[in-house]
Amino acid sequence: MSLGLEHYLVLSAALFSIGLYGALTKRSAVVILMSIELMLNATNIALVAFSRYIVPVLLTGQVFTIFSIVVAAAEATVGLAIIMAIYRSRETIDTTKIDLMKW
Amino acid sequence: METVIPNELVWLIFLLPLLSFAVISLILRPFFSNKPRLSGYISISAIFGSFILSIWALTSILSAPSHELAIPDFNWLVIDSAITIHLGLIMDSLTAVMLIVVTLVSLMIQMYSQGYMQGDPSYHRYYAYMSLFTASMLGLVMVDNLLIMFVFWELVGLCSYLLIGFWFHRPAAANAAKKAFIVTRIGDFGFLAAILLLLSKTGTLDIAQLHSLAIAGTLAGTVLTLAAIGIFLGAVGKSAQFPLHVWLPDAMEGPTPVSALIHAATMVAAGVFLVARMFPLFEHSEVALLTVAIIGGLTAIFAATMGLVMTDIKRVLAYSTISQLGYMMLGLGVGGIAIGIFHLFNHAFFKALLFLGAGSVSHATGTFDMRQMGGLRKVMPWTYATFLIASLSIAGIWPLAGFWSKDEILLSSINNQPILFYLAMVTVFMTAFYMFRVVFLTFGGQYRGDNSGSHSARPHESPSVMIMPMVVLAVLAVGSGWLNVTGGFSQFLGGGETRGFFEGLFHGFTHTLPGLPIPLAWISLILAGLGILLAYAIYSARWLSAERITRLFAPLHMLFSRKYWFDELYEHIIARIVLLKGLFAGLKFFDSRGIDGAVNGIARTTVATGRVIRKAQTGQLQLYGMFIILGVVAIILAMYLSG
Amino acid sequence: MGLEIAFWVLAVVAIAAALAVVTLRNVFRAALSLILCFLAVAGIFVTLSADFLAAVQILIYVGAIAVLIILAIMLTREVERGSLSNKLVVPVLISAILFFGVATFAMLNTSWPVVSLPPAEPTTALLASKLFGEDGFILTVEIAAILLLATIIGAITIVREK
Amino acid sequence: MDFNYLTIIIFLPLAGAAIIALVPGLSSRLIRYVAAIFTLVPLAISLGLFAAFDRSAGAEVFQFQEKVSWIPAINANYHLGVDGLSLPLVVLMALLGFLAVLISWKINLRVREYFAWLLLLETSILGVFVSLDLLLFFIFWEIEIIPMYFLISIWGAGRKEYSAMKYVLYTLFGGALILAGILGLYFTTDPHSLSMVDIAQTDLAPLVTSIPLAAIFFLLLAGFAVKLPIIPLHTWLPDAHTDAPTAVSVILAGTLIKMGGYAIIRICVTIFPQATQDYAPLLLTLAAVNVVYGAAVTLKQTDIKRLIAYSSISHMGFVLLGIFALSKVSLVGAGLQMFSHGIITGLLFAVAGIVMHNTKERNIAKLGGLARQMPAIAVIFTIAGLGAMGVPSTSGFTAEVTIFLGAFSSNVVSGVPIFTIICLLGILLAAAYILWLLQRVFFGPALAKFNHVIDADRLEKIYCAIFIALIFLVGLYPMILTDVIKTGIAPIAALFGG
Amino acid sequence: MNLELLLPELSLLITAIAVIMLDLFTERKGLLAVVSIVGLAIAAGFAITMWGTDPQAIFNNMLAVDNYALFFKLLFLGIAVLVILVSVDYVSKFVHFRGEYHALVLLATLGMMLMAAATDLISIFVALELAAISFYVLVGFLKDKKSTEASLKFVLLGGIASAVLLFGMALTFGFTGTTQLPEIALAVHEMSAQGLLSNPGLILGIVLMIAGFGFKIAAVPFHMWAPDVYEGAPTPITLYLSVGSKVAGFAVILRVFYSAFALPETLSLDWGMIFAILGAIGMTLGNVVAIQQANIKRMLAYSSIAHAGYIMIGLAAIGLSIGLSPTTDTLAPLAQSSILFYVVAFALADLAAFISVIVISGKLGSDQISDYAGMGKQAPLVALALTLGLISLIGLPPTAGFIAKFYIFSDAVNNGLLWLVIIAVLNSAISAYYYLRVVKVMWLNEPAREGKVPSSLALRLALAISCLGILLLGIVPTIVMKLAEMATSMFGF
Repeated sequence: MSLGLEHYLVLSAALFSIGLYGALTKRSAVVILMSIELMLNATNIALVAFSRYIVPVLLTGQVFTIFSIVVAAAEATVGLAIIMAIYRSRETIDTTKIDLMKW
Repeated sequence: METVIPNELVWLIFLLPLLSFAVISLILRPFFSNKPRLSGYISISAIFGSFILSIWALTSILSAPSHELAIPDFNWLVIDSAITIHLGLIMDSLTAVMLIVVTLVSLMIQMYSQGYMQGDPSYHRYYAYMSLFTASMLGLVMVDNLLIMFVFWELVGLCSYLLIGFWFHRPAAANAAKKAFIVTRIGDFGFLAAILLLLSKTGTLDIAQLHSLAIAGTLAGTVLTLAAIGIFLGAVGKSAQFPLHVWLPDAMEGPTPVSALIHAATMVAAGVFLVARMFPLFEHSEVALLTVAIIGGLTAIFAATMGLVMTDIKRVLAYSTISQLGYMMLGLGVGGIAIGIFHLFNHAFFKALLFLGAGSVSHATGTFDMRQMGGLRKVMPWTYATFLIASLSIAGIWPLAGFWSKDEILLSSINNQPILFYLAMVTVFMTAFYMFRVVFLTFGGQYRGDNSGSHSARPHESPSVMIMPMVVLAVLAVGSGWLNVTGGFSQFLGGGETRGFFEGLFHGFTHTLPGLPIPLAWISLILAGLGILLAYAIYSARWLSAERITRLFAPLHMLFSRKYWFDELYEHIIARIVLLKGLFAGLKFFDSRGIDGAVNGIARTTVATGRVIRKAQTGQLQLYGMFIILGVVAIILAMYLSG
Repeated sequence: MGLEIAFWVLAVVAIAAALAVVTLRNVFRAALSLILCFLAVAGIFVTLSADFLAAVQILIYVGAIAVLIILAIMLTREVERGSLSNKLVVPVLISAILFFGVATFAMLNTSWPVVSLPPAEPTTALLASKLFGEDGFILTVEIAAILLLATIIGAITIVREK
Repeated sequence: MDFNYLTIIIFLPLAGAAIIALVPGLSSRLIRYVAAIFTLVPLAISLGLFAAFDRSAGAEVFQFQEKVSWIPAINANYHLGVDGLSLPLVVLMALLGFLAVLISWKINLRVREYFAWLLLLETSILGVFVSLDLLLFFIFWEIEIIPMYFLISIWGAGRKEYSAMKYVLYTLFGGALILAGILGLYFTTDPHSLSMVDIAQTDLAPLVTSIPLAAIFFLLLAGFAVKLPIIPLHTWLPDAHTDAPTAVSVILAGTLIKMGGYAIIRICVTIFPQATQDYAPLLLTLAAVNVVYGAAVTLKQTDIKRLIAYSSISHMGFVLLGIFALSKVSLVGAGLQMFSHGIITGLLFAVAGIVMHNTKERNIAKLGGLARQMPAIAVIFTIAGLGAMGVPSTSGFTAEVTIFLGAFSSNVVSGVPIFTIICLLGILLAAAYILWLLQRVFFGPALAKFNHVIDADRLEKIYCAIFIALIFLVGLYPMILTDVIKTGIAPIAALFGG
Repeated sequence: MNLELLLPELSLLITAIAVIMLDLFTERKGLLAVVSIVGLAIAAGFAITMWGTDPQAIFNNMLAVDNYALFFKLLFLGIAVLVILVSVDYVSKFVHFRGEYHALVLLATLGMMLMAAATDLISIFVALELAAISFYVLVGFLKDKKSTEASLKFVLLGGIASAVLLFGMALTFGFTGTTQLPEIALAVHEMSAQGLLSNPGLILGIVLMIAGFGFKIAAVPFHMWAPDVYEGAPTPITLYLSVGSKVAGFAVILRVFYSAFALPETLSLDWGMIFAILGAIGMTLGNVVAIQQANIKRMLAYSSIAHAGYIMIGLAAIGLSIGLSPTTDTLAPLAQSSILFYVVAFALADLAAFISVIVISGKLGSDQISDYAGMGKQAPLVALALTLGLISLIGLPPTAGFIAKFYIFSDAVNNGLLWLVIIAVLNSAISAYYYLRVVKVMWLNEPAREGKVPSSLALRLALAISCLGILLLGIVPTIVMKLAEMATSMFGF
């Protein structure tokens, strides 16, 4: 089986799932943010792969990816800023302890 | 009075007392409360007017062809072609007789009440109710439509309720009133059911039309029987027949004139009247007619047994009334309208008189307990004399009124229902016994009452305003029976043959019926005489000790004096235990715990569900994230599982 | 063939690095693994003939995002505390595996409309015209710019003291 | 047509409510007078309409119609009109609205709000009776919830908040089903219509979509059954009645629950004759259960208002019997019974309210002998009680007997005589509980603790007299109503060959 | 370039920048609100002039200018005006960042407006993120514990949701080879011959997009962020999230699913059923849990989850209506305007409720329902407004909420969703329980403290507008219905 779209897709799914796992299990807000970046990266792989195999000359997927990267950067920035703010008010960024509001 | 009574005046017979009721309750009571006498005068004048008009109506009917006047009617409830209920009057011989009875007795009793009720704080109310009752009773006997009759039927019941409970502050009176209403309503249930049945099968409730349908045979079979029995059930309730007799003795809690009018002479007789009114229906249903006769005959003896042992004078009279009503039913069942109604007619006078006498006695002694009386013959001669006449009359002593009608009933029953005849004969004996037990206990011997009691005055004769009506009634108790000596009364009511006055006077003593050794009149007279004699022996001459006899027949005495435990059965076992504490309490429990419990349970479950679900919202953001993914996976899986 | 080898190597590196990100207890090392993963992904982009994207990936992810993250780690003293897991490890693991299974199943069982055209190369000029050309994504670029504006305003607002 | 009488009748109370609520600085006294005036005028107009109503055989069924396009997108119209069925109920509501103001005269707590809500309540109930558009009907049906909630929960007694909420939730659940039913009905018609008049004249059977007609019928019926109430959907009623302020109890018993009966006739029976006929035995069974079960439970009540409330359930069973016996006479009887029960039970609640207000006692076991201390009240209560137990010459008798006569003779539904006979038991039991109540409360020896209790005052006597006069008017001359009601019933009965 | 068609957006952008600039130069911070409102009004003015013109696609089919988009744009602009009005008191408590606050509100509005107009997955994604980023910051604006916690939860979960959405978009793109909605529709339609369900990739993509968008609209089970974030956020922002962000989410969903995934009809049936079930679960869960809430903002959060469920009935009805009666050649014009009407009605009711909460809580310093005792006495008009808002949320006449429910339920019944409607109507009955509890506390309980509740002119104005709107829509709904119908019938792409 030669290298094809499916390989990339499965890779993408695997990375996505790993990121997901990280995002949902790690206590540190920063690590969660890192995991989310992983997920976005995984998606980017899928987008580029589709771009390569399905619309090889149009590059739509690559354009999409560029925007995705921009968004990822923006989210990371805002996310980290918020983490800073929360650290300032609570001295911790352990998400399991950030549960003032519940029920 | 040659001219026929005008229609408007016929209506007036019924409207006069009604008007009196309205005037008393709407004008006199609110605005003239310090002049109670006025209401008595108004009421009496009204009933007097009705009485005069009734006589005019009677003479008109006597001279009318087929003894009937046609009165145009009004629409009461008309719904297109689906239903038409007219408010109209039927003016025939039966009505005429009843009118006379009602107006006359009512007149007498209302006059008597002026004395009896003197000084009662609710004098206005008393006369208002009396007028309303008289109006309703007159309406009952006059209307030509079964449904409207039911209206008045209920109204007299209502008045009965109000008057029994007249002294509502006494729990016993309030209880008795309620009991009377509810028990008679059980009977009314049958009456109403019969009305529904008749309307649905015939489309009419007009009495004359129903008669002709029954006579023509259009209305027949099961429907007819069921309808007749339903109607009779109404009569059973109203006339206190077995097994719905229990309310009447308790009804004696009302003022005595009320007992005389409503619970002796008129309202309780309405049941008999009803059967008579609807007689063609009964006539064409053997089962129904037999039922009437059997229930009547049984009630007659059954009630008499209880009358034997009562110590309260009014209760004796109450059982006597039940017993006599049973006679009337028996008369209707075995002999027809004329015989039953004739006894009703006579009974109204002598029984009213008996009650008035009892009232007079209690007026003097302040009690109805015969053990507290005695020796009143000397201080109350008028009362004694009239009471004695009435007692002789009810005992069936020739030639007083009671003799005639009772003999006719016996005569008819021997032909049709021999068993009932023998029961009736026993009843004759008992009647004479318990009536004279009352006479001897009350008027004979020495006064046993307590002079120092609340009723401080010594026993004294009642005022003339009370005595006069009693005298009038006494005359009637003697003479009312003579109306049919010639058979004229029966003829008027559409039955029987006529004979000469003197022939009629001794007819019963000269004709021996097949199966009997001697003429019937002798037998009944002898039995009555024996009864009187026994009473004399025990209660006056004291040849026999009452106590010893009581001991001798202890179980029977117990049975009678506890009224066969019917009150206990109805009130305690059925009403209180089975229904109120059992079934109804069960239903209430089901309602509050079952249905409402389910409702609250659902509400609580919803709230509890919320309480559980919100626990998922732990505040842990990663859990929230997990639900996003699980949601996705679940949707995909669900889609694939459902295809 | 070289492409395949490159893919496999890069894929393994990417997955390993990703696993390291989510398993390492040392946050700082996890961040370094993340950079490694980003680099591997950049390599993957190269295998997909997306050279410009690979550059962007390195510039933005490694150059900007990762640096920011490391900065945040320093500032929040996360290194001392280490990267611990919460109580949801098992259910999340199951969920992730389920998701991976579902996604893989879906991807492998779909007939993607693959065309066997050679990819356009080099992509830089093409992308430029795509992004900024008359019939391209110029509007979206503008929106992205506004997005960044909002990000800057927001980040400043949030980070500065009250 | 030249004058929008019905609109004025409905919205005058609303205007009164707005004035009371929004004009600042009104004194309590003035508020009462405003409320009285804004209910008296609709009463006068409604009586005028009653007099002017064309009763002749060939007359239009719906009269005084008003129709304005309202939401064209869904073909909803502002469509009002009254027929013989609704007109008496409109009069009744207008009357009770006015009397409720009089009954509430002594309310001193938050007077402004109280009368505003009371008037709003009147508007909504009147609206239900005159709406000929399903959406409009439903809107009025639902609006009533809010004032009821406030009236019970603020001015009530006992567990008033629980009762108010229970009332609201029950009504909303009922309303929910009605809404679903109305929608189902709306989409069954083609072109889609919300007009009760048009839909009633359409044969729906050929138009059936995926929703069977019987399902729509039951959705609507279940919703209306909550209001009537039909057992087992009744448990809100005793609680609401028990804890509501007197005037609200009067309106609740008088007209609010009639909305259920009215709607069943107007919508369920008229629009779904086939389903009605098919399921009539079921409904008749429920009617019998309502009557007997309701009366049986009534007998065990110890709270004076709760007892009357349960008696209402029993009496509504008669309405149900009258409706689903499906004969013309029984339907007319049902209409009559709704009116009659309104005035009788209205009066019962009004007097019970006075008793409770004056004695500060509502437990029947603790009351007694009051006939001495409050003779006028005793007389009034007795008369109302007589009406409730169906004593002739009161409207209660006339109405019930009409239902019985009609139901027993109905040839539309088989087996109906049996149900009728069972329902007759209700009258018997009614006598038992009413007499028991009278005896326990008014008769027997006078109790010293009530020696200072005052009798009804002049105002109370006046409004009670109005009730009593009506009870006897309808009882003695029922045709004053039946002549009107039958014009409304005739086309409905015709659906069943009557 | 059709820049004139972007005038509303451009004027909003310019206003946002102007506000920040102004903030640097003026000490009269009150001006910021005025400028913002003027900017919004200008944008609205431009939008109104475009109403009714033929739909156009601009910027290489990135955006549509059609009545549908304009309808939502105007709605967002209107809501934004009210949000800024009600923020006046709130913002005055900040020392810094007032300009940023207003700018971010405006940018969020811009993002939502673009969401409503976007017709390309890429522009949708970017616009959505623009709104999202603005909201992340706004939620954390107070910088206290609750606010930052809310913000953190929002940003992290929002990130996950974005990734999920992006993954779904990627799969859709992969399956169709395009990101433009009309072309996706064509591709999907063409490929339907091969059996759509045998291609789980697309299905997964759609489901992931549902999840991503579902996060925005707080659809169960993607809703769990909502209560926490609503509670922690500054109340005007909570309000904006509830009535703005959510509505924008619906605007996108409606456009995406209607223009891209309508045919083949089995597909419509599928997503119709998904929305039906999610809606049923959502409304039930939202209502049942709302009963338990003691904090009014949290309660309103659950209430808005429930309302998302009701709105999804409309989506389900659309899916089923296409699925049950497909038109073969062209898509039938979107018949259902009920969703649009519903979101307007919901927005008005929620506005009234939240604005009242802002007023009352501003005085009390507490969001606990029990502290609302006696508000009927202390602030009768505000309490009345809150009551009206809650009644409208219950869906009782004569309020907008009633007509909206009637309208949306009628669509559902028309498409065989009677069961769903029955669940929904029963749910609205349940909801009465907790809404009325607030009413009860306000009107029945005695106040704990004495004193009047002050409210600024701006708040009163905002409150009056929303209350009037509720009644207007409840009694004469025709105007808005007409607009909604125009919006859906002029549905461009």
